[in-house]
Amino acid sequence: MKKLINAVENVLTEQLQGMAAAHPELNISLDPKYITRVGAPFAGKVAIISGGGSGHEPLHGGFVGHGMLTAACPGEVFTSPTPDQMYEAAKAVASDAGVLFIVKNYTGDVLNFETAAEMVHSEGIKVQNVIVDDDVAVKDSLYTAGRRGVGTTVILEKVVGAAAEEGYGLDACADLARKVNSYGRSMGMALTSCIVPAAGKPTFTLAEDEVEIGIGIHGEPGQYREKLRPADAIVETLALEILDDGAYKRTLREWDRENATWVERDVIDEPFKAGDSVIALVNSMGGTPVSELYAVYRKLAELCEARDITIARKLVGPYITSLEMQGFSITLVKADAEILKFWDAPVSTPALRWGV
Amino acid sequence: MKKLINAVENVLTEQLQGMAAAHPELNISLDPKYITRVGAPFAGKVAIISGGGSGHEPLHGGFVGHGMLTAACPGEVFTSPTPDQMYEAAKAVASDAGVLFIVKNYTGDVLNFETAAEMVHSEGIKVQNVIVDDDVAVKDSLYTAGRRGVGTTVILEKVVGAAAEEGYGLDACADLARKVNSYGRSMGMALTSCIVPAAGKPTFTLAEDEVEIGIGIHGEPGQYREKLRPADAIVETLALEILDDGAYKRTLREWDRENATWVERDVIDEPFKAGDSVIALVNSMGGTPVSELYAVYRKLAELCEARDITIARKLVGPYITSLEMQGFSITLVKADAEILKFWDAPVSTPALRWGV
Amino acid sequence: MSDVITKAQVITWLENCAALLETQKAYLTELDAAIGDGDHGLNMARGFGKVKEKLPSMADASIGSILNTSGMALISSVGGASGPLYGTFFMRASTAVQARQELEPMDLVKLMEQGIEGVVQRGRAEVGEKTMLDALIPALNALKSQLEAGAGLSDALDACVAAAEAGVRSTIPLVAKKGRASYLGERSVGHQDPGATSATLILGLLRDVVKGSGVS
Amino acid sequence: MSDVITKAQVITWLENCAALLETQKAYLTELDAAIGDGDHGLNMARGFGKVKEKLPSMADASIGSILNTSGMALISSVGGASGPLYGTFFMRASTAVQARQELEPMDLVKLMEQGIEGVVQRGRAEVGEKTMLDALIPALNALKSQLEAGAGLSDALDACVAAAEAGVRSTIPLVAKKGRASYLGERSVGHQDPGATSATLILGLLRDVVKGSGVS
Ligand SMILES: Nc1ncnc2c1ncn2[C@@H]1O[C@H](COP(=O)(O)OP(=O)(O)O)[C@@H](O)[C@H]1O
Ligand SMILES: Nc1ncnc2c1ncn2[C@@H]1O[C@H](COP(=O)(O)OP(=O)(O)O)[C@@H](O)[C@H]1O
Ligand SMILES: [Mg+2]
Ligand SMILES: [Mg+2]
Ligand SMILES: [Mg+2]
Ligand SMILES: [Mg+2]
Repeated sequence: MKKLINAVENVLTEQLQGMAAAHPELNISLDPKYITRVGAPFAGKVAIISGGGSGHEPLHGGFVGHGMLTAACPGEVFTSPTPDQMYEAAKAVASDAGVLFIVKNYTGDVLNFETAAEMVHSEGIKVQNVIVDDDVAVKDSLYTAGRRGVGTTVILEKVVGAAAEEGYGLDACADLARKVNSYGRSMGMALTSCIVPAAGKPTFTLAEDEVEIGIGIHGEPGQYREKLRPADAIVETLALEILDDGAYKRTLREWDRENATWVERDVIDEPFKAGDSVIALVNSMGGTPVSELYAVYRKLAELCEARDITIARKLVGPYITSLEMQGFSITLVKADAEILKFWDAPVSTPALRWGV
Repeated sequence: MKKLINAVENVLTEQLQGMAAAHPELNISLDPKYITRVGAPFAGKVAIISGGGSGHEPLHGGFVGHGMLTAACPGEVFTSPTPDQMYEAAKAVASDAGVLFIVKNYTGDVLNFETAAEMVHSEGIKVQNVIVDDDVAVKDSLYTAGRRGVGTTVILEKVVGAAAEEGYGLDACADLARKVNSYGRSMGMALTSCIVPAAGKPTFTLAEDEVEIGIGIHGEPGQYREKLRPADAIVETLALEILDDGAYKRTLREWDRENATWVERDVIDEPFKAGDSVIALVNSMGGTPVSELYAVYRKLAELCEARDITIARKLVGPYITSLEMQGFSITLVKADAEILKFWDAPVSTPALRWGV
Repeated sequence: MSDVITKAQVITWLENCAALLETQKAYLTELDAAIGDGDHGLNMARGFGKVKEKLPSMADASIGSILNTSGMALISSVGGASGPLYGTFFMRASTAVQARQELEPMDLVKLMEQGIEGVVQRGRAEVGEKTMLDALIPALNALKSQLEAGAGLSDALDACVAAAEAGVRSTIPLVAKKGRASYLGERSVGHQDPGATSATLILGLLRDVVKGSGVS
Repeated sequence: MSDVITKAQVITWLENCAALLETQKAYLTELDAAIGDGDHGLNMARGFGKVKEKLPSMADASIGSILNTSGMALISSVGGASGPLYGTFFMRASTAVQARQELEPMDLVKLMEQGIEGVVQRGRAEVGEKTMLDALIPALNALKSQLEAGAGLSDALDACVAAAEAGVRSTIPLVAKKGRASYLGERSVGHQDPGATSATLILGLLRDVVKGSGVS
């Protein structure tokens, strides 16, 4: 294992220390681990908190700042954070306007955030959870834990963070988050595996001419393995899975603040259709350089155009990664006027910055 | 070779097509290859043009835009561009205020830009070249082609681009560029090699426990090879080479516009000293994720602090890369008030954006 | 042995859990690597390590309070899917026994019932989906029906553990429908569920302590 | 053979350069891989390929114009260090012969003198620094002194090429002080310079054409 690390046990702590040194505009707690904006809580503004396993940087810590997240909770590498992290982060940044938890749909993340929501609620803080489940590589939700939360998370955090900055209340933020999730679909592939520092060896192995299609973001096995094909062919496979995905129906569990209980909500994501505008994210899994992402973007733009889908905004780079894995993912989020307005709003975080 | 490419011959063209599709604010010519800002020439403003081999993305094309480069000329992968590229780019973007060529110190780049300067001059366009030579891994200039141009280029392009935007004339821009170069030092290392698409195999091979110290940005051999050590120890080696580097003296060749001839200029870079403020760049060679860069930043900040050197601004990420190579480089540029002012000025390019 | 479980036995049981999960770390992690992300052993060892750290300060506390503190320690240190599930199990179990200093056999049934109810509420899984419930629910059913049929605690616990062990084996041919393993679909068949395995190890240690064969 | 070089011979020479550099691509690239970046063969083949493309349209042009066009083609297609150097060589050489339709022996000397002067001005290298100049300068000196001593063009060109070949071999023990190879310092010793090698191949083809042994 060749990595820029010292002792394996300290990887996460030392990376957070480096982040703290580089970003005085962030407060970083090491025990429990959470990252907050200096100056929080902000009176009257909903605090947006996200979190998940580490190894996906810049997600989520790199998105803490003006116009995006108020706090992030990093778990161990590829392991969901624990409820005390969300609980302490929420206590540190919650205003009267309450706290929105953005949760990627993995059993571990979902359950730990649910536990945290109960704890935060019992402190008298208004709290709401929303789930991101956008990975079309997972086909059904009847026989699985449901679609994983991947690239749409980045776009959701930007859009909802801007809405909170502008003064949207907790319910409005949650509704907007639900909409962005419902409008978003993603799919990813790997050219190489990655090495979790604590494991010290690659999570899986691919032959020199093999790729893995339909991966998540934890080096977990994908849908299938195949021979390396030209970039255009791979992009077409992923993009068409997204563009042609039918209506996706499942039940999500959300916190009912009134009754302090969990309720189930049936949710249907409608397919993309001609005439839609989208925000596109062409994302590196960590080890793929931006030059190759542009080759991906080229084909994606062509495919969208052929279906009369307009890419209104785009982001090309490493935003939700799997350590040093080579590969990419595509995310498309249907964008209406409200979403575009908040996408364009100023943001100032370590990984995303414009307008300020 | 596992890359997201189609045919090897089309790699560069297709990546540029993708860039063009993603960035309507750029004009991209494919023959000869150059990237310009839409709207150029800008009356009264010096046009800043850089270029070099491809494979270092986002350098330089990703830095074309408001407040940074007016044009960039990408050569083949790791090969300097040819003079007709600079010549056409200059003709496309030059205003009456003239053109500044930013040239990294490699024989190929230097000679091709010199040829281009003569061609551009003979078109009646005011042109000046400035050299970036900041790689402390190259010790002398008497017995070599001199220090290579590496990370300082990124900071120089930002600072001088902002000055041009604010209306600095050609001589003032050139003077500022010379100052930034003189104030900047860099050094890099590789954990892995990279594969030039046309070659199809790694440029060099490192054992699973070996790293290469003092590399340039083309996968060329470095100063020496050694066993992998903890990140802190590697960072210390690189940072101390930079921080403790003595005065560096050499002769640079610059265009004399008055006499339409080349003149030699003796240049001395003074060492860093206690009390200095710096802009720090912790750069990924392409395949190293930002999380590991933060571990590097942590130690770098500690070493700077111990020497009473203040990191006034910083940039952490992939900015001047060698394809998918894993590794990092450190750049420190002494920052005075003028440099900081232009560093903080608004910039809007594919790879660097703030304030707009 | 008598037919009650003392507070000292509860404490010994939890200590033994920490010790055994440490030695079984690699085994559980290997099971998880096959159909999950290969951290279940690490997660459980870390969690019960934290539980063990809390025990010395619990000498004067009630059994309910010990279980509650253990659950909180698990929740705040395990992470992943199993952390909130095991944590919830212990915290809910604690509400069934509250301030008690020793447990009657039927208290154990109530404790497990409430704990399992918490796991079901949190994880929304049911028997047959290849999770820890495939061990826990048959174990509870066996314990309860033996006691109701008049068996002693010791025999009832033997039946309970035997049912858990059968439950673990029953997970092998199952297709996972919950947790990470569910993404594998048919490819999860042929592998034993790690969470069901750790649950069975924990129940086995309870039986051993109650029967006096557990290390103190 | 007569003692002049005709325009047709110049064109044949350039065509032959394109053909030979294509076949020697791998060899030159291999030399460059040892102490540079392994592209010299690719660069030269690409460059002279472009020169060849221009030749048909040059049938009615002067020798000076042919050389100038060739130099420009090299400059705009080779890149790297060798592009502007070879390009400058040809463009400067063209100014020595201008509108001529055939060359006297001493024209060839002037042509090489001016070309080499251009290379030196652009690249600021001198003999002994392990560059193309280590072939070009001895070659020029041999050509000139032979002609001045009264030798015929054919013999003088034989001496010229022999000197270039000796010059190439002389680069092997040298430490590179210019170009990419200079970063290797002592590690550049023991390797033959690719640029000196390509220069020698090109001079050899000129000799062959003049002596009538070159393919037309
Ligand atoms: N919804 C669920 N209900 C009950 N148990 C579950 C559920 N999801 C997962 N599990 C259990 O959790 C175990 C995995 O735990 P662990 O590996 O520690 O967490 P993670 O899957 O987050 O890495 C599985 O073997 C299974 O027994
Ligand atoms: N300053 C110089 N003067 C003369 N020749 C040079 C100089 N620098 C390099 N060369 C020649 O250029 C050759 C390398 O050319 P090439 O590989 O095509 O370009 P690059 O080094 O840019 O990849 C060297 O072998 C050497 O002969
Ligand atoms: Mg896990
Ligand atoms: Mg080259
Ligand atoms: Mg697991
Ligand atoms: Mg070369």
